[in-house]
Amino acid sequence: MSQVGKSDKTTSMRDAIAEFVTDGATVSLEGFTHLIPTAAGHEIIRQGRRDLTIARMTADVVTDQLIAGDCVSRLISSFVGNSTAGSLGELRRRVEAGALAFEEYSHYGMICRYLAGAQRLPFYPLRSYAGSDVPGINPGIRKVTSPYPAPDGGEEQIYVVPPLNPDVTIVQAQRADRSGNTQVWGLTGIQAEAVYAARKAIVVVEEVVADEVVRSDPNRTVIPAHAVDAVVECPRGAHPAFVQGYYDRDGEFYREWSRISGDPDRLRTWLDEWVLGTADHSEYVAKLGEQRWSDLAVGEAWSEPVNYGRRL
Amino acid sequence: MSQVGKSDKTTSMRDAIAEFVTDGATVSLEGFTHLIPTAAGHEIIRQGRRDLTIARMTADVVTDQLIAGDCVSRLISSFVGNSTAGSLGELRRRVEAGALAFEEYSHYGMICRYLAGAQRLPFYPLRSYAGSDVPGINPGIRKVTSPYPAPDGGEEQIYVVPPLNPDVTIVQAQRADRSGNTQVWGLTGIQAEAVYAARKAIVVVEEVVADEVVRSDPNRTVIPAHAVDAVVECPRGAHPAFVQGYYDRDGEFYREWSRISGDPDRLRTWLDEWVLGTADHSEYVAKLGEQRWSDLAVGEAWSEPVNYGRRL
Amino acid sequence: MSITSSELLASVASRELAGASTVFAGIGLPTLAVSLAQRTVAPDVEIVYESGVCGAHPDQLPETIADAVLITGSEAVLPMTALFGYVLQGGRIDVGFLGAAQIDRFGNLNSSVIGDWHSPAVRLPGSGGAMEVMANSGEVFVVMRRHDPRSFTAELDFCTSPGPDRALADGIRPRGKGVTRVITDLGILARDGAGEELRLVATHPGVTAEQVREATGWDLQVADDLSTITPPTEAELDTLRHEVDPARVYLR
Amino acid sequence: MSITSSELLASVASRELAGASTVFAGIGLPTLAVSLAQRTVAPDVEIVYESGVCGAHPDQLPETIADAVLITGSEAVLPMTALFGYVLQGGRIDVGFLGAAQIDRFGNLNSSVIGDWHSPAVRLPGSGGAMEVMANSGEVFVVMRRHDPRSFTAELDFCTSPGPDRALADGIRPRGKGVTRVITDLGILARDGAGEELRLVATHPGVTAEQVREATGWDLQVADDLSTITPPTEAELDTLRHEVDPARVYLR
Repeated sequence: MSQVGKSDKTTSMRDAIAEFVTDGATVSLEGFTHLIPTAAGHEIIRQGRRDLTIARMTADVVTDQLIAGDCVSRLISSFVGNSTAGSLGELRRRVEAGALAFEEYSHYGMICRYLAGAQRLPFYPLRSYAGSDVPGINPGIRKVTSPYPAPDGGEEQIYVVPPLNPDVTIVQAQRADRSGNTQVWGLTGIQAEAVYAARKAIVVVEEVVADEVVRSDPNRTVIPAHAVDAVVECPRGAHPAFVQGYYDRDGEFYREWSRISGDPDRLRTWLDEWVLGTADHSEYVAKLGEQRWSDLAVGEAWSEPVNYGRRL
Repeated sequence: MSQVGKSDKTTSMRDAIAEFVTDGATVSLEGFTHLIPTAAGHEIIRQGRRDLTIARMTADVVTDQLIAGDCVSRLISSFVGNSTAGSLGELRRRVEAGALAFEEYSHYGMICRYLAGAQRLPFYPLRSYAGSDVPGINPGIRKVTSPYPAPDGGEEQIYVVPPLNPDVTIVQAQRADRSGNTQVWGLTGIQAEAVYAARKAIVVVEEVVADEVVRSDPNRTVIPAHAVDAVVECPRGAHPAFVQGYYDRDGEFYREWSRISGDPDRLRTWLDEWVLGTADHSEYVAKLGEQRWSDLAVGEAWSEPVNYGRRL
Repeated sequence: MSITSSELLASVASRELAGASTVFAGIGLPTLAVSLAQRTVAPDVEIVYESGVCGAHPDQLPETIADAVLITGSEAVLPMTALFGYVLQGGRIDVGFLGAAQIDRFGNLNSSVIGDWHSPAVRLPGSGGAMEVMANSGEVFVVMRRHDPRSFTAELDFCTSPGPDRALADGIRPRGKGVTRVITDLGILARDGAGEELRLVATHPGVTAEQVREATGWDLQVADDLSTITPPTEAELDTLRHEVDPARVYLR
Repeated sequence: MSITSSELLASVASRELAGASTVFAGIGLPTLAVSLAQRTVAPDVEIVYESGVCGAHPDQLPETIADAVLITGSEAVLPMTALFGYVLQGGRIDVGFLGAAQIDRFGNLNSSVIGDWHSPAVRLPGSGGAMEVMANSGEVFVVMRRHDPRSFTAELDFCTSPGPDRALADGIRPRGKGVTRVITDLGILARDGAGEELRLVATHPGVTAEQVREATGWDLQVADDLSTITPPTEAELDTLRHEVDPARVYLR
C-alpha cells in the first residue's frame, strides 16, 4: 500500500531563483532570527530582480541588502531593525526619504495574514490594533462585528487582517529529502504557514538527506513535500543567522552591518565585493574563511530518540 | 539565568478528577483515534459525575460509556460512531429517543471552536457549512460579511463558529515531566488547542519522566507546563485506543463494543464489572490479562536523534 | 478466480485518478483505488489521510486512517490544524473520496440522520470531515457498493455535506466542483460541476440503463454516449491481488 | 563596588514581580529582573520569550530572545502561532515587559517613528510583538533607562501600542490594564489601569519629585504618599553579581 513514485525536486539555487522569483513578484522570506534565507536573498540580488514586494516579519540584514541591491519597491513587515545590534541603514534612508513603500503591521498581524493565506480565508481576526495609529496608516487593517454577543451582552467588534498569498515563499531549514519533506528543529517560526500561503515554495537546506532519515521521525517534518516546489542544498546558507545544531549566529557581522549600512558608499562596496563579486554562496562561504566558520562551530547536544513502534 | 523553582503537579487520577471535574461542567476529552483518555473517562463514571457537557470530536467508545454511566446530559461532537467497527449503542438510543442534547458540528467546525477558544477570539471563520442543513439545527453556527471584496469584486460571506472554552480538558500523552511539559509523537490531534482553550487541564501520561528527557528535545513538547494543572501517571490509560510506541489499538475490543452497547442489559453488566467493579485503572489493566497486553505489544522503530548544538 | 465487487470498484475508481496529484482518502476501497492508480495511471499521486499522515509507507495494511502502521515510517504527520486548515481548506487536495447514507441528483450528501434530525429514526455518525472534503477538494468521488433508491434519493432527509449548487444558493462560492463521479456496483454517474445533474455515463457489462434508472430514486438522465465499463484487466487484478492487498483484507 | 544603573533598575523591577507566574520578557534588563525575582520574591515565575521558548535553561547568557543557547535544554519551543495565538492572545501572560521611544501619561507607546509616519524624521523598528504584549498581558512594566521630556511626552508622534484607554475609545474592550509600572533612573511611575494617569509614586534616594516632573513632558501628578525606593540590598546585589550575570554581560 506504499507510495511508489516520488519526484526529485532538488535543483541549484541559481535555477530555483531564476524559475520562481520574477520581476514584480511578492516574495516572502521568513525565519525568526533562526534559519534566515540569506543565500537565497543574495542570489536574488545577483540575478538583478526588480520591483519585488518583500514580505518578512523581521526585516533585518538580508532585507537591507535586497533593498540596497535595488530589488525591492515595497516592504510588508512588522519589525524593521538590525536585531539588538543597531539599524538597517539603507532601509531607514529609503523609508525616511519616501523612496520605499512600507506596509506596517505588528508581529501577530503578519502571522494572521499568513494564517489567512494558508487557510484560504478572506480575513483573520485578532485582538490587536484597537486604539493604535497603525490602522490609520494601513487601510488593509479593518474591523468586523462579531455575530455573537459580547460578555456584557452588547455588540463586539474586532480587527481583522487580509490574507497574504506570496507568489513564492523561500525558507531555510536544517534538512529535507529530495522530494521536499522538510525537517526543522529549534525555532520553527512562521515558515510552514508562509509556505502554505504561497503559490510556489523554495526550501533551502543545510543537507538533503536520505528518505530514511526523514521517515524515522515524521513528526519532525514541518513542511511536507506536497507544499514544496524546489529543494536547494546550500550549506551555511543562513549566515549571519544561525542554524540550530549546525552553526551559531555571527554576532560580529550584525554589529558590523550597522556600520556598513550606515554609509551608502561602504554598503555599495560591500555588495559589490560579497554578493555581486561572488559567483554563488559557496564562494561567499569560502571568502568568509575557515577561522570565521570555526568560531561559529557548535558542539553536540543530541535529542533522546523516541520509539514510533512497529506492529509485531 | 535558569529557572529556579519548578512546581510538581503530579497527582492521582482519583484526586485529579475529584478536583477538576465537577457536576455540570463542560469537559473536553480529545485524542483522534490515538491517545484517547479512556482511563480518565472511567474514573469520571466511578465518581458518579452528573450533568456533564462532553466535547469530543470523535465521540466513540469512552463517550458511549460516559453516557451509559449517566454522566452526560449534553454532547458537542462532529462524529458519533465506533470508528470502522460499528455503532455506539447507548448514544444512538438516547439521541433517537431525544434523551441526550446534541450539538452537531463538522470536524473542522470543532477544530475552529477550539482555535477560537485557545486564541480568545469571539468567533473563527471557516469555509464549511455553506448550503448544509447543519446551521439550521445548530444556531451556534453563524455568518459574517468580510470587510474585503470577493475575488469578483462583490461582497463575500463566510460562516463562523463560536469559541469553545471547556471548564476542563483532559488529554492522554506518552510522557510529561512532573511540572506538565507534555511530549507527544505520532498523531498529535487537537490536544494542544483543547488544553489552551480550557480553564483547567489534566494531562494523563504513560510515564512521568525526568526533566532531562523532556529537555533533550524541546520541540517534542506539544503542551508546555504553564498550560497544565495536573499530571497523572496512568500506564495503558488509553485502552482500547493505541499509544504510538507503547501499545497497539485493541481492534477486537472495538468490534466487541458494538455488540455490548447494542444491548442495554449487557452494557449495564459490562460497566458494573469493568468500571464500577474496578477500584482504579490498574485493576482494569490487570483484569484484561497479560495475554491481551502481550497481543497489543509493539516492536521498536526509533527516531534518529537530532543535534540541538551547544555553544563552545 | 472470479472478480469481486471490491476489485471491480477499485479498478474502475483508479482509472479516474489520472492527472490527480493529491487525494484525500479513507481506508478500504478509496485506498485500494489510489494504491492501484500509483502503479498504473498516476505514479506520483499522494494520499493524504484525515489523521494528518502524508506519504505513508505502512508495512502492514492499515485498519483505520489513524492506524499506527501508517505513522511509523511516514514522511510527515501534520497537526490537525494544518491538515484541515492548510491542506484541505487551503485547497491542496485535487480529489476527495467520500461515502454517504444518501446522495441526491446534485451530489449532495447525508451522513447525519435517517428521518427528522430532532427525533431521528437512525442517528448516523455525522459529518466528520466530509463537509470539509466536499467544500474544499477540487472534485469528489463517491464509491457506493449498493445502488438502490433508498441511497440514491430524490430528497435527502438531511443535507450534511452540500455540493456547490447548495453553497451558491446560500450565497457562498465554493472552491471545487463537488461530486463529479459516483461509482457503484451498477455503473458510473458523472457530472462536471455546479448546475449539472448526475447522469449515467457508463454501466458494467450486462447492466442496462433501465436497471440503473430503477435503482435510482430520481428520474436519472442517461448520457447519449452511454458506454460499457471495461472490466478490470488482468494487469489491474494482478497488481491488486499481489501488490496492493495480497492478504485480501479489503478485497473481500 | 558602586551600584550600576542596571543593577538598580533590575532590583527595583524584580520586586514588582511578586505574585506573577508568567512573564513575557526580552533580553537584558527584563531578563535580569525576572531571574532575580525567581531567586527572591517569585520562585515559580516563568519567562516566556517572544521566540516561543518556555522554561529556558541556558548554560551561557543569551544575546537575543532567539539565541541558540535558550533553545538547547529548554522545556518547550512553541510554534509562533501557538506563542502569539494561544499564550499571548489567549491571556496566559501576567506581566509583559516593554520598552519604547516615547510614552505618554496613559502608558501608550510609540516605537514606529519620530515625526510624521509618512515622511518620518527617524524610522524606528515598529511594533514587533509590542502591540500584542500591550493588548493581551495582565499588565505591562516599562523599564526606561533615560527619563527625559523627549521620551516622556505629552503627545506621541505615533501610537504603535495603545493602552486600554485608547482601545476603549476605539470601541474594543482590552484584556489587561496596560502599563502599570514605569521604572526609570529617576523613580517609579504607576497607575492601576484604564482611566488613570501615570503618577510618580517613588523616587530613588536623592531624587526630588520636582526633578522628575521637569524630566517629564506632561504635567506629572505626584502621589500623596510619595516614597523613597530602597536601594538594592546586599542580598539582591550578591545574587545579581554572582548567580544571575557573573560575566556582567548586562550589568554594565
